[in-house]
Amino acid sequence: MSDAPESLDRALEAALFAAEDALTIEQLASHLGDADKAELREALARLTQFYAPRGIHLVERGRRWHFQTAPDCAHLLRKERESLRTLSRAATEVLAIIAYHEPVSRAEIESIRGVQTSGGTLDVLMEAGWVKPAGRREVPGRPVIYATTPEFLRHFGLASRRDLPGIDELRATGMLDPVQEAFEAEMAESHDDGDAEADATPDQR
Amino acid sequence: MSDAPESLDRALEAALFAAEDALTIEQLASHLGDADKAELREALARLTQFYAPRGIHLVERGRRWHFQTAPDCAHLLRKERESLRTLSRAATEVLAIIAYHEPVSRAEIESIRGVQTSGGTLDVLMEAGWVKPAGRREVPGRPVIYATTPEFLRHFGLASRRDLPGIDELRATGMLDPVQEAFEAEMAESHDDGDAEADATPDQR
Amino acid sequence: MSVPPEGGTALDFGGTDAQDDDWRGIAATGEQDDDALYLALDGWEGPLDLLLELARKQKVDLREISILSLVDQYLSFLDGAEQLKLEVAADYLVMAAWLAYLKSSLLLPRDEQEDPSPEELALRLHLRLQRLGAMREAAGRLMGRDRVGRDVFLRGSPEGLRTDRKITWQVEWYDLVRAYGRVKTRNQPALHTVRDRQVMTLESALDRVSSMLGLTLDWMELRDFMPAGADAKLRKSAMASSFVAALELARTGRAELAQDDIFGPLRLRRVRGAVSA
Repeated sequence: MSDAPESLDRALEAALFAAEDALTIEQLASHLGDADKAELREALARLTQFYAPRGIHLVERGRRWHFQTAPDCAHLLRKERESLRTLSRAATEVLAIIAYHEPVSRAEIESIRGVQTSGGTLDVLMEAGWVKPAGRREVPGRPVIYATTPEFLRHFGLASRRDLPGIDELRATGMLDPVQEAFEAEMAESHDDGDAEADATPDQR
Repeated sequence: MSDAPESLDRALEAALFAAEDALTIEQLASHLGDADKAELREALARLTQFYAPRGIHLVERGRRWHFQTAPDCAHLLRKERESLRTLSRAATEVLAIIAYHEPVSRAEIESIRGVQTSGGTLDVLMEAGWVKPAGRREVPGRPVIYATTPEFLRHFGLASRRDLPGIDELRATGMLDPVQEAFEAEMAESHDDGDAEADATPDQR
Repeated sequence: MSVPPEGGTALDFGGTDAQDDDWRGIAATGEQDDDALYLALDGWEGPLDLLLELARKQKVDLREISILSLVDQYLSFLDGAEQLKLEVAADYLVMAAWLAYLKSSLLLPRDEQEDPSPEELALRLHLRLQRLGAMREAAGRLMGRDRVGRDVFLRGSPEGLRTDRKITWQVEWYDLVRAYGRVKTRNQPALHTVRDRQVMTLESALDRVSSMLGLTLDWMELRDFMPAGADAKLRKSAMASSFVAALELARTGRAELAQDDIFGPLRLRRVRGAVSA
């Protein structure tokens, strides 16, 4: 494969290597003289495979493509790099809640955490470019709702939100539903069983 | 070769990719846990060869190694995008005045238009390549005077400025309607004198 | 007393966000100085957080925890806090009071339970702890991924892709001419260009008239002084200048003028004895 790369592959390599940001297929197409998008997709797949065993990888994050170093080479590179600013526990928790529930209002975040969220916490996440306001919820008070950004996906190495660790299981077990909904579901279920409280709180007897 | 790259090759790829500057063999060696320099040189040679046919090249410049875009792909990094825009009314008027009266100074253009002309308008016309400064008028203040360019003629498909229609023709096509009375009276008089087009058709100078 | 609301209201648990990075464990209470408990409580993200941690100590699976023993742990934890700073710990005390109430309700005989039942309250608390636990775990897994700048790195010095925008201005021939017509229509009187034209100056008219007068003593019509073959414009000018020249010659006594009727031909002749210029 490496002997005679297709010219589209070479062009993609050059463009993605030189780009300062991850690029969407559309951006790539327009940059490469309106290349055919289906062909681009094929070429990207080819390149992803080509680079898979190497020290740099081609990855897709939130519909954007970029090159990055292979994760297992991290120890070689970390030395010279200042490590990331550590996020506070509050910030990581808020980030996770936004990512798994998005879009979500501050009140909803607080209801999950059981504490008020200081403005600084959301600020830190927005400054990092991982979270952004995403309109308002059409309920009384029209609270601002928040969502994650493509940069969030890129930073955490997620191709899309579907790749969030454990999201399928969390969804299946109702962990992403509001407490009220889960509560009603549980109550309904236990009523069906005709043995209301016993099932709901097995732990109290 | 691409199937199972040596781990040194992968490390080199990652290090060179992430580096902000080109790296010497010494820097690479210390980066990669004091790798053997002879081995490094071999690996660099291997990589150079590996990337030779691709869109990115590994190159040595002044004993420092770095990745760069393949020279024949360099043009991809720069894209020129053309966007069409309609010339504003003000700019069209200024262009017309220059075409009919050239060479004219900005003050003269303003006196003909009866409105102040922003510098930006002339800039647009010069950027479009239709107007250029044509020296200075030898009067107090020595104002810059402007004239049209060959590109102007080309754009409008004119063989020369003589092809611009004169006042008579403008009137015949109704382009001077509605005509103010004073204006009409004056024009009538100058027709009697037989030098009607003096102002209007620059070709008589 | 009702279940504490799920956030965002005045009755919220109201703990504060701890901005410090490390999660102080329960062991933190055992720290030496007077502020130990204060600091420890501040380390928790509110009472729910503390409850979650206590629950975790019970069992790995949050679904299996015992609310009753959780309540006991929480209350004894707070009891042990002798140097509790009340203003900081108000939320914790609210939670403690509510939990104490929940505990007694759960232990009471079941006959006259109000609505909602203590089991329902406990279930809600349970669900909340599960959800918070799930998110905390998710956050941990998220942070543990290969992160850009820590585990994977982007190109150190990308050349950058540049898009140079080039504007092509559009204007048609018609627009141009129309624009000129517009300007002309609007402002023509403002522009006056004086063109060179052929004229006869007063001096040359004076010379010409006086020298021609010198040739004869007969009356001549002013029209006869016009240069032969001159075009209309020059003739007009010559006529005007010659007329003024005739007046001047008459004023200085070198010529005399005669006109028989209004707009009739103007005649002039040399005054006898006058010396021509």
